[in-house]
This record gives sequence, structure tokens and C-alpha cells, in this order.
Amino acid sequence: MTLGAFISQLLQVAIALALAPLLVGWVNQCRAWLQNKSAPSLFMPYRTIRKLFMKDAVVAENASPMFRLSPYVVFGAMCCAAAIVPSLATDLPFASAADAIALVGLFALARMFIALAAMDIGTAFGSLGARREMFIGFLAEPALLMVLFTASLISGSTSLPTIVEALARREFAIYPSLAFAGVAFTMVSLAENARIPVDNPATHLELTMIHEAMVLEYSARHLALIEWASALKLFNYSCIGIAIFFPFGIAQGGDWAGVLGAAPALIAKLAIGGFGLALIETLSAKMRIFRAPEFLGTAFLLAVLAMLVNLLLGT
Amino acid sequence: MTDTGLFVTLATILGWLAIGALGLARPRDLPFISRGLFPAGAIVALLLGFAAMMAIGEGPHSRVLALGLPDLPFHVRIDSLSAFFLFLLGAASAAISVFSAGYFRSSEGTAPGVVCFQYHAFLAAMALVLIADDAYVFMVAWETMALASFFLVTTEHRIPEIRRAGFLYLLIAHVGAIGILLCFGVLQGGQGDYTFDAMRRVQLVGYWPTIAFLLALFGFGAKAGILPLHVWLPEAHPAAPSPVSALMSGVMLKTAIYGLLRVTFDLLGTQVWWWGVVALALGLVTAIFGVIYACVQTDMKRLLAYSSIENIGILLAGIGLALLFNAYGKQLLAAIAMTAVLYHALNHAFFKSLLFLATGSVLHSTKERSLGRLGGLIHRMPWVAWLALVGTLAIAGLPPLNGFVSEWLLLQAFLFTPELPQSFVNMLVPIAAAALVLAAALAGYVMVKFYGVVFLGRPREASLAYAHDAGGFERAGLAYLAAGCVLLGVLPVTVIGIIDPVNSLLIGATALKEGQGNWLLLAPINPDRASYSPLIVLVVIASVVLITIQLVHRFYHGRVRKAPPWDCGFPSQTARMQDTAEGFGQPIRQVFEPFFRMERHLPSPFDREPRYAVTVEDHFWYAIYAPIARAAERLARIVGLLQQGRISVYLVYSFITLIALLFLVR
Amino acid sequence: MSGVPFYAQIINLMAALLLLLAFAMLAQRRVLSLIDLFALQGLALAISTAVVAWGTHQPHLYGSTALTLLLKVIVLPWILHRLIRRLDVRWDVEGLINIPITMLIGIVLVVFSFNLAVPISQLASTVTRSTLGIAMACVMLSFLMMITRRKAIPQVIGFLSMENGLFFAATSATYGMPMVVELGIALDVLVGMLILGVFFFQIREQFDSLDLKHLEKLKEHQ
Amino acid sequence: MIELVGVLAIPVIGAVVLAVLGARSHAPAVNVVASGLTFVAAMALTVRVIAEGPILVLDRQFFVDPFNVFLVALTAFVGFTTAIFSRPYMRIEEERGKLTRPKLRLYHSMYQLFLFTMLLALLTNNMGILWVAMEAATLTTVLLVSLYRTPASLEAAWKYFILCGVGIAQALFGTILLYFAAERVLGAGGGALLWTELNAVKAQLEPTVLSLAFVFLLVGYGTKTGLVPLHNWLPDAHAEGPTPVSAVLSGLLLNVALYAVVRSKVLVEGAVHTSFARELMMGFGLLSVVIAAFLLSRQKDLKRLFAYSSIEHMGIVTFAFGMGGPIANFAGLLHMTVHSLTKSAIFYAVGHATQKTETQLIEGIRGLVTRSPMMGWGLMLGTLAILGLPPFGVFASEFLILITAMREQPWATPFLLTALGVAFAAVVSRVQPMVFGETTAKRLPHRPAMIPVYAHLAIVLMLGLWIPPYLADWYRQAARLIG
Repeated sequence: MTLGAFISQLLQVAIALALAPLLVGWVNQCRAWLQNKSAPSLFMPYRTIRKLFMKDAVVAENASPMFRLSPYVVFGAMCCAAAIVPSLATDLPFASAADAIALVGLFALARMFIALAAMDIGTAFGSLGARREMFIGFLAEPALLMVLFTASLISGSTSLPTIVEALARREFAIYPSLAFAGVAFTMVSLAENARIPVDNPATHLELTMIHEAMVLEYSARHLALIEWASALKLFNYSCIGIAIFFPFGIAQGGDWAGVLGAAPALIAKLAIGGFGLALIETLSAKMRIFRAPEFLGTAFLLAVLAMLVNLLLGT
Repeated sequence: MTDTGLFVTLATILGWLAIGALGLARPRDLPFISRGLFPAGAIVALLLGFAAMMAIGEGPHSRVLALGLPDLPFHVRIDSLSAFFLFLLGAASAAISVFSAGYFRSSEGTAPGVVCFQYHAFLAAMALVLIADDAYVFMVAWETMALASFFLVTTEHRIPEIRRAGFLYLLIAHVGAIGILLCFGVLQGGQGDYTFDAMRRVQLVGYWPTIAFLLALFGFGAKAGILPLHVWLPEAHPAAPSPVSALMSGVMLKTAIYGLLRVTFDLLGTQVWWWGVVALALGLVTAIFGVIYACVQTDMKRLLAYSSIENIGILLAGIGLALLFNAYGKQLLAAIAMTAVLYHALNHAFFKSLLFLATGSVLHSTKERSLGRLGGLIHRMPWVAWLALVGTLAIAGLPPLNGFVSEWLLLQAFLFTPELPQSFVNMLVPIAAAALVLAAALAGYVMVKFYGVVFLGRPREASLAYAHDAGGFERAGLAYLAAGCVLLGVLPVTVIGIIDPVNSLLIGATALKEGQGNWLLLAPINPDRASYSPLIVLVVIASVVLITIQLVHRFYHGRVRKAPPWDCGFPSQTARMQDTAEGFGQPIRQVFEPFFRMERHLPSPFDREPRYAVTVEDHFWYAIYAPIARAAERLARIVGLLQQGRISVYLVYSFITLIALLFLVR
Repeated sequence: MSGVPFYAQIINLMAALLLLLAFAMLAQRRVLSLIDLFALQGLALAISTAVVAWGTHQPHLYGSTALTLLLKVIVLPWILHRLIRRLDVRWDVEGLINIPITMLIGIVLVVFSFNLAVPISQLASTVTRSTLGIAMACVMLSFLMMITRRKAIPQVIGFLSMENGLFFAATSATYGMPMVVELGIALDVLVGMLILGVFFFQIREQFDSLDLKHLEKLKEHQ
Repeated sequence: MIELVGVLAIPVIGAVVLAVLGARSHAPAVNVVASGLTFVAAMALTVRVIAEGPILVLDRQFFVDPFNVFLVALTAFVGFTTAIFSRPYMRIEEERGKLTRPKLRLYHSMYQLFLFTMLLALLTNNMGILWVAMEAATLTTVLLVSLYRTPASLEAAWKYFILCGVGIAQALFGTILLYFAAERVLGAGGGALLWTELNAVKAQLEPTVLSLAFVFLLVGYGTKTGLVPLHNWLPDAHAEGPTPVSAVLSGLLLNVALYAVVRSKVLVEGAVHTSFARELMMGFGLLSVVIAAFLLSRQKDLKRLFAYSSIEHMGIVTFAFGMGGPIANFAGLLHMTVHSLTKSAIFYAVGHATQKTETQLIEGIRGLVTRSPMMGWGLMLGTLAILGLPPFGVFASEFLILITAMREQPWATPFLLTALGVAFAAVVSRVQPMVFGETTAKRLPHRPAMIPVYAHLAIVLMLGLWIPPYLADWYRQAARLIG
């Protein structure tokens, strides 16, 4: 692997780490606007994270090392994911070490650890959150994989850069399968990123909360890492969506010009995507936890349909 | 080209039998048995594993022993397939034997020496099954295996449930054996020659190959626990002592897979594409069924047993895929599917043994099997907990551990199916892939439940405060298996390199080709099609984690305050407020309601101490097994009517027989 | 019956008599007269054996004649009489099936065994071949008798008269079995009879009756 | 010659001696010694026959060929081990007051007589003597069955006597018919009943007569073999008699009766050129297997259970001989051997088990292995062996029979397999709780005899893994003889 490739790899991860909180901030701002509220600053998430790092960590007496280890593992897994998903350039050496399936595996790893950590303290909320998280996950994960499979059936590969190159290089054509996949993907990413209508990041109502219930016991730097990790998760999902459905403008190969050109395109797409997310969150209502399987089951079925359609109509 | 492998295997069998005999000689001498015999058995197992690994690459060697029937002496033969499974047997059972050295105590049940004998006879029988090269020695070894394991299952024979479980197991095993015998009867095609070589020569025509395949599927399925022949598994595994459960689930089930492969890919000359579809469908149904039932179990060993059913389903699905590809002449893809199968068999042998052994340690130190009364053990028994975590992550199919590799390979194989000519199969595959992924995701759910409820949280019973960590032997066994999980996870290319001769034997193609990927990078077809390198992933994650920790502690203070858990400020916290096993399984119960046969016991408003209880049962038992039992009962009653106890009636029988025969002959 | 030697005619006559007696026993209710009939049957058997011996010049058959007389005409009836006196069981024998039906079945059996025996008789070398069918009929009838009687002693008598039929077959149809065999058979019959005698007493002391309905406990059909 | 005389004479002498001194306390020992001597003589005879081939002595009245010599050896062996077993068993019975000295005297002398009749039936060359010996066998055992004088035992003995008597009478008629057919070829007199003579001229014998004769012989000896539906005496007799008697009944008597059937089958096969004899035997065999299997699952009495299993196995052997051919006959002979060894071993274990728990009911017997492991394991292993689980010899023979059936009589295989499955479920579900679980066993006044059990099981195990070459070609010759 060339030095240039290595640099662009690092650069991409750095950009992901840097931009992730910003994306969260942007989404919150858009949502505030849409709901006629006065928006917090765009850089609020950075401040939050910094503040949390400053604080003293408070850990429950009966916490095991697992509890303190998990945030780092989750963060690490998300970083790896960020390194795989081609956001700026497709010349990612690390991507050859882990393909789309491995990506889903990484997400699963993060989910598993955070769920275990939530059960570690042994509080009612922790185990409740863990249960619900895994419950969401067991439907969301396959759906995501099916979406990726649809793409990889089109491009005949499971390695993300190859997918992106194949999809970007092709002359513009309508893929009905991708339409299905797109809808499914949107639904999955809503669920996975703890967004309305599945979860509400901004509430602590025990009846509804999922993600928040798991991280209740965390504080200070651990919480900071988790927040950052979830921001990264949102970022990664957005990038996956972009890479599969709007791959135009992502730099092929490791040419610097391409990368520099790709950055603004990426930011623009993220902005639009974030706004779209905020819009959905505003327009839809949080649903009961037991409606979630129906919601995700639909996503799952759509993803499978996408594969079927792809096989029926061919590429 | 000497047949060292075969020789070592035979020596191993004798060695194990000898060790067992020594155990019989001093049945109550616990130190001698646990400190002497079981470790010796482990060493023998290691030797076997090593020799077998060497032998995988070599061509077949066969011998004829001076035993058996006069016209059908014992034929034994070692080829890549049997060598691979022997390797699995040796590698896994070594750890289990070491663990057993620390595990078995003198109990109410069978004497330790007898257990030692049964245990090693079990191992020897399994080894013999794997090298059997004619129907007779195969059946002998197969049934001996069933017998030995039956006695092991009923070690704690004073408990009626355990006896019942053992009986059910033996019965189903026997019925399956009958199926296998019939299968051999079909395979020899009227030649009357029951050596496997003869069966290879015979070319069956018409529907006979299909009959043979279905019989094999039935017979070996009964042992493997394929739907609907799975009922014995969740009974027998909890009943058995944990090392035995580990051996049965980790190794014995694989012998069934071995038999299926042997018959389908080796003895049967031809293959029909729809066999693949049948196996695929059956396998996926089994997998989904198993994992869904695992979600709602409240007994940790039952949970693991159902998870074994799931893994067997996945294996069968992989076999189906390989069959499908092979029947359509796509050898390369068939090789990938087959690799996935073999790899997963190896993985399952490691992590399932690891988890069963871990439950064994938990059982020993807490005397408790029900998830509802465990919890928080990571504080009391850290060794077991952390080693079990490896197994948990591995079985949940998470990178960079071994469970993920085989799943990855299988999914890759699925993604290639569009290359098949049959459009119907093409339609089938996405659904199949979806089902597989669903099963994998649910496995994650199950494992979080298992690990979280047993090891994390707060102890649900006061007695758990006195739990103690496992002893040295037990730790050694667990550590060995955990290390195996990691190694198998991070060195897939090496492992597949070892497995590949089996592919070239069964299918005539290898999964790895020269110049594609290196020892670091697993790239079955070509790198830009798909590639995976767990070692890199592991290194990167680990380094990121370490760097993060370093940075965080460098730039910020690492101060930590201990405080009571916050939990949204709830005033009083008791351990009973955590999720119980039932509670954790409840969403799944709700979603998959029709799968279960449930009985809820809701508390009435006037209960002094209200308790909610739910029992989940298996539909198959009531749909299939109970009716059969009733029918047999009814038939027996009818036949009983013949015997009235009246001498005149008996005389009438003789009289009528006589008259009838006389009529017949004239 | 021209061409058939005189002794053969006598044998056939005896055969007919044997069959008649078998029927009579089938029909007989009273146990004492049953024994007498049995003795008569034995006598007929002995005569026929003697005639065969005389007619075909086979001296060893005189031996079996003597044996028959001794056993079937004297010893066994005597034992039976004593038993009945000792156990004083002078009841009438009630059959399980009523007499006329038994008779009808009997006739059917006779017809059956006759035309079973016909093809064989054709190829027999002996002049008395036709008696084989009768012998078989006697065996069948005694079998029927054993089935229909529900008391111990009549059943045994049926058993013994079956032996008579067999003897008759042996002597008249095939001019006698080898001596050693006949001796063996005779011995068995005698010993069997003695053992039965012992049995009667044992059963009696257990159930103080010889009714077979006490002996229906061991069975599969609960 | 001398060996043969020994084989036949020793039991008679033993019987007389025991009848004389019967009541003494060392009578059991004498019984053991006599049986042991018989066994030695039998082994000598066997060696002789292996060395010199078939022998025909005492003006052709006695005949030893591979077929009957191994049965002789087997009979003598099982008789010997049973005598060893019955020594402690009967002493315990006596101490428990279930038996008196006179009864023991009867038992011992009758036991020797029974052995004599068995050996005579096997060794004689004369079909008539064969019949006499079979009848005598009934007579010697009938009083042993009723030894306890309980109502049940009397009933059993009565049924045994009447049913077998009637059956054996049919066999006599068959013998007469045989003679009737033979004298036309061989002329009247002794020669016409000698099996060797008949075998030499069997092709000329009149088919119709012989087929009739075979029907009578089959029904007659079949009754003693315990073929369904002629079997009804068997479970009662096995269950109510003393256990040693049950052991020899199902270990020896059934074999010998079957031997008689097979001998006559050989003749009929030679004369009649249809396959009806085979078909009859296969039919009876299959019927016995199936019916017995289902009756097994209704048993409450331990000894009845194994009596029915004997019926089942006799059915299997009959079926095998019915199929004929080298493999099936080989398997049949092997099965006779392993069955009588295993079954008698089981009865030894069962006998002591019933004494330990003082009941014969299955519910009453629990957890033997906890109180006396040897006995418990003996019963368990014996049961598994008799159910045809490898590595025991029963599996070997059943395997051969099944594969032959698969090739030659495919229609029969499902019945056989179903029956075997049902029998397996029935027996294991009953024996398992008896052997394992909480115990109900008490102490015995004398050490139980466990050596015979394990000796038998060891032989059976060996036969499952390795059949000695000479034994193998022995079976082969016999199989060829049976055709």
C-alpha cells in the first residue's frame, strides 16, 4: 500500500472524528428550527464532550472492569467502521481488511459491549435498556446486511470501496432494487441511531427510552466516549447511505485533488442528509416499543425484496 | 507416505481404552483418576490431534484389522475428511479432559472410575467412528458411542428427570442408528459387500440415491438434532455432567455431520440439486427454531443446548449450499461453502465446549443451573467469567473472533448463488441468506442474555456470595479453548490451508488458490471481490482502544469516585429488580408467540406473594412424539387381548394354526 | 370289500370303532363313563395292533399290543378311577360349547382329515392305508375334546385319547414304529400320567377343585 | 465314542446320585461337579469332532456333526454355569423358607435328568428318540416349574404341560408320517427313522407326505420353541418357576426344540421342491418377533419380560433359518449361541435381583447398582446386549440377519426393524429404573454368583468383536448342512 493511500486513510478517519459531533449538532439545530425552537449552538456537542472529559468519573461500587472497558471498545469499533466506509476516497488500505459484512460485525460488536456494560451494574433500567437494544438490533442488523448485499450483488463485491467505485463509475441508471434498499436503509438507520420514531435521544422516560437507559450509569469521560461513539455511528451510517446511494464525487484512487474535491461534496451531502433526518424526526411520532418490530420487520422485508427485485430484474 | 496417522489413531483408541480400564480397576480412588488418568487422556488426545492435523494433507491409507465378522473384518481408513474430524476430536477433547481432571468428584451417582471408563470409551468410540471403513465397524462404533454417552448422561442417575432424559436420548439415537443401517443397506446396492470401498464402486440408479440420502439425513439428523429429531438434545445436555455436555455438543454432534458428509459426498457417487435445497431449508428452519427457543430458556445448559441446535442447523444449511453448487458443477463455490461448514464445525467445537465447561464451573461453585438464581459472578469467579466472555463473543459471531470467520465464508458463498443457472434457486437464496443472518443476530441476543444474566449484574441469591473461582485444571482447560477461539479467529488463512485438502477430496477444488491473498488476508475468490483480515482488525481495534485510553489519561485526570448506582435516582435497589431470564426473553416470546406452546401463570390480586411464571414447551413433542407413543400403547393393548389366560383359548390357537397350515399345504 | 384280506377288514372295523368311540367321548358328559369309553378305545387299539401283528407277521407288534393293553386298558383307567375316588370329583362335565355344535364341528373335522389323508393313502404300501385318515380324525376329535372341556380330568382324558389316535396311526398305518421308539413313547405316556396324578392333588389342595377356571390368572389382558 | 457315552451317562449318574443323597447340604456341590464333568466330556467330544469330522456310532443311533456338536457344547456349558448359579440361589431360597429339602432333592435330580434329555435330543440320530427326548424334557421340567406350589406356579405348570403335551403329540404324528414316507424307500425297521439315512434319500421321499409331516412337526416342536401363536405356555412357565429353571428353559430348551425343527426342515427341503417350508418358518418367525415386541411393552413382571424377549429372539432365529443361505444360517446359529448365553446371564442377574428385593414386580425393583454394582451392571449390560446393541455378539448376528433380509426379503425388513425398535423402547424403559435410581435392595444371606453372568457376557462381547476362526468355519459347515 502506498504512502498516499495510508495518508488518505488517516485523513478520512480524522475527518470522521472531527465532523461527527458537528453532524449531531447540525441535526439538533435543524430540528430546533423545524420545531420553532431556539436552536443550541452548532458546536454544542463539542462543548458537551469536552465538559464530560473534565469531570470526575463516578462509577457504581459494584461495577466490574467490563463496565469501564466497554466505552473504549465501542469507540474503537466505531473508529474502525469510520475507516472502512469510503466517505472521501475509495483508496482505503484498511478497507481490504474488513468488508461490508465485517462492518456490520463491528456495529454488532459495539452493540454487544454496550449492552453487556448496561447489564453490569444490575439496575432495572440497565437491563431493560440492554434487552430493548438487542431486541432492536436483532432485526436492524439483518436488514442493514441485506441492504449492503443488494449493493454488493449489483457490484459483485462485498468490499465497500469496490462497491462505491462500481456504483459511481456506472452510467446513470435507475435501480428499482436500490429504491427498496434506500427506504429500508433509512428505517434501519433511524432505529440504529436511537432516533424518533423508535427511540428518543432527548428523553429519560423509562417507558420509552432505549439507548439512554443503557448509558444511565455512565458519567464523565466514559459518557463522553459513548456520546462521541454514537455521533460517529450516525456519521458512519450517513456515509454508508451516501456511499451506496449517492456515491458521486467520492475520489477514485488516491489522487489529492480528488480528495480535496470530495470533502465539500461530502459536507454538502451530510448537511442535506442531516436536514432530512431532522425533518423525519419532526414529522413522525415516537411509537410504542412493541411497534418497533413491525417497523423494523418492514425494513427487513423491504431489504429482502430489494435483493429479490435485483435478482428478478437483473442489473 | 506412511500411514502414521492411522497408526496413531489406533494407538490412541487403545490408549484411551487402557486408561478407562485402569479407572475401572480402582473405581473409587479419586486422586489417582482425576490427577492421573484424565490428564493422561488429555495428552493422548493432544497426540491424536497433532497426528491427525499432519494426516489431513496426506492421501488415504487403509488397513484391515483381525477383528469383526469372519466375512467382514474391521476395515479402517484415514483420509483428509476423517483426519480433519479426528483433529477436531483430539483438539477439543484434550481441553475437556484437562477440565474433567478438575471437575469430577465422587458424587451420589456413578463411581468416578466407572465414569472415567465410560468417558474414555466414549472418546475411543468416536475416534473409531471416524476411521471406520465398513458398515459393520461403523455401526459398532456408532452404537458404542451412543451407549457410552448414554451412561455418561445418566451419571447422576438418582434424579428421575435425568434418567428420563437419558432414555429419550438412547431411544432416538437407536432409531437413528436403524436409519443409518438401512442407508448402508441401500448403498451397497444388492452387492452384499458392506465395505465402503464397495459402496463407492456401486453406482445407484433411479430413486435409490435419493432414498439413501434421505435415510442418511434421518439417521445422522437424529444424532445431530435436526428438526424434528432434536427433542433429546435439550433434555440430555442439561442432564449430563458439564464436560460430557461439552463433549457431546462440541464433538459428538460433529460425528453426525461427518457421517452425513461421508455418505453424501463420498459414498454416494451422484448428487441431485434439490437435495441441496432440502438440506438448506431444513438447516435454516432448524437454526431459527433453535435460536428462538434458546432466547426463552431459563436454564443455562438448556439455553446452550438449543444454541447447539442452531449451530447444527447452520452447518446443515452450509452442506446444502455445497450440495447445490456441486450439483451444478460450481466446484470452486462448493469448496467455499464446504470450507465454511468445516470451519464452523471446528469453531463450534471450541466455543461451545468452552461455554459448557464454564457452566460446569458455575454449577460447581453455586450448585445452581437456573438463570433466575445466578448473576454477578464476574466478581466472584473472574477467570471463568473473562474466559467465557471470549466464547460468548465468538459464538455471537463477532469479529475478530472465530465465529465470524465461518459466518463470513458462508455469506460469501450465498452471495455467489446468482451464478447458478436455476432461477428458482436464485429466488430462494436471498431469503435463505436473510434467515441465516437473522439467526446470527438472534444468537447475539441469546448470548447477551446468557452472559449478562449469569456473570454480570448483582447476585440474585445471597448464597452466590460464597461462589469460588475454578481450580487450576479447570482454568487450564478453559484458557486452552479460549485461546483456540482467538487463534481460529485471527488466522483464517492458515486454518483454511489446513482444511483445504478435505475440499479437494470431497469436491475436487480448493477454496484458496495460489497468489490470492496472503497469510494475512483472506480472499477466497479475488481480493477486490471480497477480503477479510481479522488480525489487522484486531490489531487496529486494540491499538485504537489503547491509544484512546492513553490519550484520555494523558490529557485529562483519571480520577474515579465509587458511588451507589444511580439508576434514575430510584431510592431502593434490590437485585430482584434486574431482568430475570424470563424477562429478558419476553420480547422474543411476544414476537414469536406462535412458535411456542406457552402456559402463563398470572398472579391473582389476592395472592399473598404474587408470582408470575411462564413455561415454554416444544410443539413438536405434542405434535409428533406423543401420538406415536400413544399409538404403540394402543397396539400393545390390542395384542394383549390375544392372551386371555384361558387354556382352552390357547388350545384353540394351536388347533386353528394346525388346521390352517394343513389347508395351506394340500 | 373283496380283495382286501380278512385281517385288514377287521382292522378297518376297529378303525371305525375307534372313530365312533372318539365321537362318543366327545358327546359324553359323565366323567366315569368317559373313562370307560377311554378304556374301550384302548382295547380296540390293542386288538387292531394284535391283528396287524398277526396279519403281517411282525412279532414285535405283539409287544406293543401287550404294552397297549397294559397301559391304556388297565393301568391308566385304574389310575383315573382311583384319582376320582380319592379326589371324589364325580361331577358331570359341562362343556364350553354345547354337545350338538361340538358334534357338527367334529363331523367337519372328520371330513377334512379324510380328504387330507386320501392322497397319502393312495401311495401307501400297506393294505390298511385307509386307516390313516381315521387316525388323523381321532387325533383331531380328541383335540376338539380337550378344547371343549373345562375340567382338568376330562382334558387329560382327551390328551390320552389323542395318544391313542397316534398309536393307531403308528401301528395300523405303518405297521408299527421301531420298538425302541414305541417303548420310549409308552414310557413318556406313563410318566406323564403319574405327573398328572401328582398335579391333580397339588391343584386340588390349592383350589380344592379341579375346575380349570381357577387356572386363568396369568394373562396379558388386564 | 467314549466321550459321547460320557456326555450322556454323567447326567444320568448324577441324577441317580442326587436322588439318593439329595437332602444333604453338599448336594448343590455335587450338582455343580456333575454338570462340570458333563461339560468336560462335551468339550472332549467337541475337540474330537473338530479333529475327525462327523462321527456316527452305536449302530448309527448317535450322530455328531458340526450342527449339533456346538449345540452340545453350548448346552453343557450353560448347564454348568447354571448349576454354579443355582447353588447360592437355591440356598438363599431355602433359608428364606420358600423351598424344603425334599423339593431340593427333586430339583437337583430333575435338573440333571433335564440336561440328559437335552443332550440326548441333540445327539440322537433317530427322529423317534428325538421326539421321546423332547417329551421327556417337558416331563422333567414341569414339576420344577411348579416347585413353589403357589397357585400361579401350578397354573403355569399345568398350561406348560397341556400345551406342550398337545404340541408334542402333533410332532409325534409328524414323525409317524415321516416314517410312513420313509419306509417305502428304506423299508420297515429301525433304519427308516435315522436322520442320516433319511438325509441320504431325502430326494426320493414323497413330497405330499413330507409337507404334511412338516406341518405337524413344525406345530409340535414350534410349540416348544415358543413360536407365536403357540407360545402361550412360555411366559408363564418362565415367570413362575425357579430362576435357574427359567434360565435353562430359555437358554437350552428353546434352542433344542428349534434344532429339531431345523433338522426336519432339512429333510423336507430335500424332498419338497417348493419353498413352502422356508415361507412357513419366515412367517412364524416374523409373527413371533412382532407380537412379542408389542407384548413386551405390557409387562409388569421382570421374568415375564425376558420370557417374551426369548420369544422375540427365537422368532428372529426362525426367520433367519427360514431365509436360508449361508449368511442367514450362519447368523441364525450365531444368534442361537449368543442368545442362550446372554439370556441365561440375564436370568442369573434377574434371579439374584428378585431375591435382593424380594419381589418379581418391576416397580418393586429399584436402584440395584447403588447397593450391588456388579449385579446392577450385569443386568444392564445383559439387557443392552440382548437388545442387540454393539459391541455385543447379538448385534453381530442381528446385523447379518438384517442385511440378508434387506437383500432377499426386503418386505420383511420394516417389520423386523419396527419390532426391534418397540422392543428396545419397552425393555430399556423398564430396566433402566430397576438398575439406576434410589435403591430398594436388601442384603443377601449368601454371596450372589456373579462370575457366570460376567463369563457369559465376556464371551458374548468377544463374539461381537471377534469370532474365533474354528468357531467360524464350524458355523459355516453347519450352515452348509442346513442349506
